[in-house]
Amino acid sequence: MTSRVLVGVLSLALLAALGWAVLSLPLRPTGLTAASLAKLSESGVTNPVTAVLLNYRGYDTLLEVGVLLLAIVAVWSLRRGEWPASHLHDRPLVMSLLRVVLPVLVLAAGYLLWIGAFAPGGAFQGGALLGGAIVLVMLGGLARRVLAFDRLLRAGLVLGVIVFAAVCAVTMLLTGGLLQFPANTGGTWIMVIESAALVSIGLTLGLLYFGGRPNAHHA
Amino acid sequence: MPDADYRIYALAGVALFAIGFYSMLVQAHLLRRIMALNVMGSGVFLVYIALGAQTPGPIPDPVPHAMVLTGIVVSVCATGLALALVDRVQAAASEAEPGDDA
Amino acid sequence: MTSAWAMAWLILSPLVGAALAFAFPRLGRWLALGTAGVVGLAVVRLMRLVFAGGVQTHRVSGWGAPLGIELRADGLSVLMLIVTALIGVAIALYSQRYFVSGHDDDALHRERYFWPLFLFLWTALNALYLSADIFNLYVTLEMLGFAAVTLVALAGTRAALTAALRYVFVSLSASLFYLLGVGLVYGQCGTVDLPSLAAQARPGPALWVALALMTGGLVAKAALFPLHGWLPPAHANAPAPVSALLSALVVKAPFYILLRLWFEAFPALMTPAVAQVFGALGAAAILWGSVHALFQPRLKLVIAYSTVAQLGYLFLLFPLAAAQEGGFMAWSGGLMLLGAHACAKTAMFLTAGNILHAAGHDRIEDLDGITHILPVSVFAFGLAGMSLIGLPPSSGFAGKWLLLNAALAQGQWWWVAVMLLGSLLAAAYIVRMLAHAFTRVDEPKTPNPIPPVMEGTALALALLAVVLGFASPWAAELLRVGAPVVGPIVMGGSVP
Amino acid sequence: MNLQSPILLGILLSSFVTGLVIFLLKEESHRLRTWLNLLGAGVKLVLVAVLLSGVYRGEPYTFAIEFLPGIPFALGADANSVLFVTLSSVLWFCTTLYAVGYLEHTPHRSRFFGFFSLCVTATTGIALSANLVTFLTFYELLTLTTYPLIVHRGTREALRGGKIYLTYTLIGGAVLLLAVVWLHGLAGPVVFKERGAIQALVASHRGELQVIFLLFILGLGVKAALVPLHGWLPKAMVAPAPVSALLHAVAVVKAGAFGIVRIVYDVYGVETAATLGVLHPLAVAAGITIVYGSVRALFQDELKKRLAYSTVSQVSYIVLGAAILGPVATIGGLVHLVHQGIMKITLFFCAGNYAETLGTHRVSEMDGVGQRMPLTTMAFTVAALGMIGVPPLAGYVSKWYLQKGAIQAGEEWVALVLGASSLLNAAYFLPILYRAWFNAPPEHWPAEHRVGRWETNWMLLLPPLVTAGLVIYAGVFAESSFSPLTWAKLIAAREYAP
Repeated sequence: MTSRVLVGVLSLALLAALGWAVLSLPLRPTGLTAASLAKLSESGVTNPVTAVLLNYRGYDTLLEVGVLLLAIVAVWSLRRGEWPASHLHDRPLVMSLLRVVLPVLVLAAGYLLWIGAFAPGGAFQGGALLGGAIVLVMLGGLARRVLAFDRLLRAGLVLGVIVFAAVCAVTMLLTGGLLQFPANTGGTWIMVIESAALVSIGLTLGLLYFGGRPNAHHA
Repeated sequence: MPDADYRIYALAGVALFAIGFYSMLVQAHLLRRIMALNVMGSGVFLVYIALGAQTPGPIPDPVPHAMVLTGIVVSVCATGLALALVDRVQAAASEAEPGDDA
Repeated sequence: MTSAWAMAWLILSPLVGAALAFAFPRLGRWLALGTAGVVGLAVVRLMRLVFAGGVQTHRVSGWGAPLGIELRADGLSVLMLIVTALIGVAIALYSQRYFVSGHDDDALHRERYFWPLFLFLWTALNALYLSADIFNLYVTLEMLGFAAVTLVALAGTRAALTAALRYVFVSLSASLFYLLGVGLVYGQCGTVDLPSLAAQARPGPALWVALALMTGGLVAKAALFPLHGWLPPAHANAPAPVSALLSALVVKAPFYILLRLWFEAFPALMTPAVAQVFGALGAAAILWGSVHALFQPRLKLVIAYSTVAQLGYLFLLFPLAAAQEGGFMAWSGGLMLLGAHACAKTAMFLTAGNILHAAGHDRIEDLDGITHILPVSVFAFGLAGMSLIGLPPSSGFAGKWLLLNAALAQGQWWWVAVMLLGSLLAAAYIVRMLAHAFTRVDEPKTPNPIPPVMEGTALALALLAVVLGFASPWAAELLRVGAPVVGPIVMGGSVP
Repeated sequence: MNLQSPILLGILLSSFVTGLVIFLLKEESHRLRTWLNLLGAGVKLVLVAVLLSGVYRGEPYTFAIEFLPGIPFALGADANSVLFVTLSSVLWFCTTLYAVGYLEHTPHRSRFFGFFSLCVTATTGIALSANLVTFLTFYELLTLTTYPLIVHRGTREALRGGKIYLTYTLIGGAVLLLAVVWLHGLAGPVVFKERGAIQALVASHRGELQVIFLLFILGLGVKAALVPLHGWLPKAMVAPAPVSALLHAVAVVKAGAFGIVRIVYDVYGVETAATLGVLHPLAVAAGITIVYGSVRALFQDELKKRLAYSTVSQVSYIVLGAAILGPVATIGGLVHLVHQGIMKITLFFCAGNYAETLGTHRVSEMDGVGQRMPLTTMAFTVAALGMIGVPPLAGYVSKWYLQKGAIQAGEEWVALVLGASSLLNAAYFLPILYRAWFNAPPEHWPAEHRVGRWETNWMLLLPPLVTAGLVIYAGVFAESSFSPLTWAKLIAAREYAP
């Protein structure tokens, strides 16, 4: 009990300090809005957030795609995924629902990917949808169908990192700079990266939900 | 919008952070502690968004937004990892973890 | 190879290696060896460039700070990269045999997942030491933390899993503290570029709190007393090569970021009081860790607590390098100590691994006569211990020599006392192990045969920990490149 | 790095490489190991002989590589180094031969002889160090390499002895390190230099220099077994006899004494030290140690213990010589560095022979050993009489010079100390000689086993006879052109301003 009180006091102190700090922040933060908008035309996309993500700070995103892959590696190394298999002929509704929803989700994911260049959206948003689609499939009891192709899954999971790295290498050969795209080709490269990332992100999120390595002989 | 605005969100953010921190320390149940971590994270993201909100022009500062996107992805991974680990630990421990109210 | 390419190789080759090692599990060990080779070459190249052309900067995507991210390699970065490469290569070799010792499914599983995780760890470290952007550092920190935690859990024992769980909560919440700090810094200064922060930074509530948050998080990750509680169980229960990675490299990364923050980004906030507090915590860590190491029943626990103590020495760098006179001596001394500890501690954990492998346990009381079974490993342990105690001519001695010189030059004699006491305590817990090793046993147990490479790597690193003492002038020259502190490297008036 | 420097390196490597190779040898390869040992010792002897003549002609020997920033790892050879290096390499040769015979058919000989060689490497390194940091390096290496020798038997008692030894020496080492660092802070890199290297600082840093000197003495006094820092020495007696010989005559104790000589003469400079007023306290400490050691020796029944306390007493003669201002006392101290070595090693060899051949460990068991082992006992007698200071043996020479030097320096009390010590020496050695020669031997010894044609294994017999011969030579031919005394005079001539 005393520990709770202690922690409470500690947290309040933390809160006080944080509040003090926040209130002392400048009213008009000298952010990077102006800079990022100024360079937007050169970035190859018109959506500033995407420009930051894939161009200005594209290097963050490279590592982030790595973190995603690492997460799935970690989870797979930690435990076997278990999933109660159910027989679909018990649940016709689910199947018909999936028939409708899955294509829509995939399509929407693709759309978000494409629109990301101009408006809010992008690989992560699209990937989230894709992941959602996979989750649905699993809820539908089709986990085994998804997890049957171990090789394919692994390939899809590493696709993002591999393509991203490849783009790094190629553009570096062209321009001599890491993630430095040749003039006016930014959009293309970004699209290549994002498409690959979309697949990996979608798979990763979906399989994180499954929460473990696919079990070869899993009931 | 009025000058003080964005700081209110920031204050809300740090409040979330402190709340999350508190329960991360006091909660015994591992699932709750993971949720507490997520609350802390959301607080941090809110602060970032708030910082992005206050700019001269009509368009918010995209840099913190992008950072938040990165942060969110990382925290999703963190949550997945933590959950898997917790489950593995509980599987290893024959008896249920203390405070387990399943 | 330009510095840009060298940096790219350093970051991309382990990353791609990790991805491929996951996609093609059978190739893991070979990919690790290949990566080790590439990284080694790239590090050497980068070192040459830094010696020749001073600090190397690369603007990723060609924007440059503050909008873009910059990679930066000065003497400190290169030193850290070299240490990482040395240990990385050693672990890549050692693990070739370590992880196939058992042939059951679990052993296979561990072997399959060790390689990608190990390569992710290496990616994170290389990226971390090259980054000059405090938000980018957050991403690398998380990658590092995930890999480290999972590697601990890889042991699969209940103890290891519990330790990993504790570790993951510390690591994740610490990261969030750091991230919030970064946010506040951005709000205050409008940039996250490390070198240009010093110019923007005006001491005020926001920065003080921001720095406090980041420091708190990093100190927890670096297991500085009193936030060291998670370290001993994690380091002691992980598989031997993982323990080595954690003790030698992982805990050094947050310490490195602390140096960058306090000495380069916000020197204005580095008041004597702050420096003394760091030093006091370091001193407490030295004494606390050493004393606990003395009473641990298991060898790996001894080594883990010794890590707690040795990390304390690193934090003595703050009060000693912050002072004007002899600042650079302390700076290079502390960082040499870091390298020395990395080699020595790796050698020790690998030795412990060999002992576990050969004897089936690491209970010190039952290690009587282990010299007859593993002479090479015990010899390696002794050499590593020599460097840990700080006996000449080891690299540990070189580091302590410079720290002691600086402390006496600045009249901060209390750190001198702590350092000498720490050395004696280190001697005590190392001799405790050696005494058992030398004890005569009438019927030596027949050990499990141990692959030569496992004893060889341990011995090689131990020898390195000793002979690197002779490299100290070279290290000082390297650290001089872009060092945030100034001053001579030799003390004392010359005598007629 | 000039042409002579390879010799310095060679002197170190001759035993270092030997040691490393021996580690790799199989336990069984007995003959090969023996030959390697003797070869290494032989090569070292030859090189040392070359060095000796070179230094006598005044040739410079230097070797340096980069070590710490601004401080090289430097070897050199001045008269002082040669005195010590000659002693240690000659005695090492004898001890190696002795150890081979002594350890026959015991386990872990590769380990033993490996560390044995490293131990001597460290000792010669101490002798040849050209600056303080190099000296410190070898000094600590000596500590480490002797530990495995002391605990070699692996018994509980041996391990306890080793633990005590390390506790003393490592703490001493830490104090020494502090002194070295501190002095470097004041003076910059300190290079050994005849008549001292820090005169320039006396005016400005008098107080600090005094404290540093005290720290030096405390640090080095542990190995030199100055009272009250001597506690480890009797405990370390659990080691095998050859190791005891090494500890007492060749390596450890000598390293401490030699270190004090270095500090007084080549770091501070004896005249400078005198002006700092640090010599007199040192002399007093030495005097106390001399008397205390002798008194304790009187009451030891275990032979090795008695010899150990005798060492405590005798080594302080060297310190005493260094602590008294004036060339004559200096000569006395330095020459005793050699004389104590050859006398004490003889005694330990003999003690080992008694223990090995007859199983007698205690003085009270030594009745009539002279009749059973005449040659050994003769050697023992020579050395013991030398210790007492009976002319014309080695010990007499040292004591005579110390006596004279003390009188010259106006320190009459030293004369009393020396007189008392000599009486005590007689009191604890003569009874042994009496028992050995004139008492009737028991009908059977505690644990007798015959080996070889002579009274014992020839490898055990030869070394003490040789060293006993040296004891006589060093006394009788003290004034000859090739004797420890002559060399000591040479050093003294260089250490005092003309």
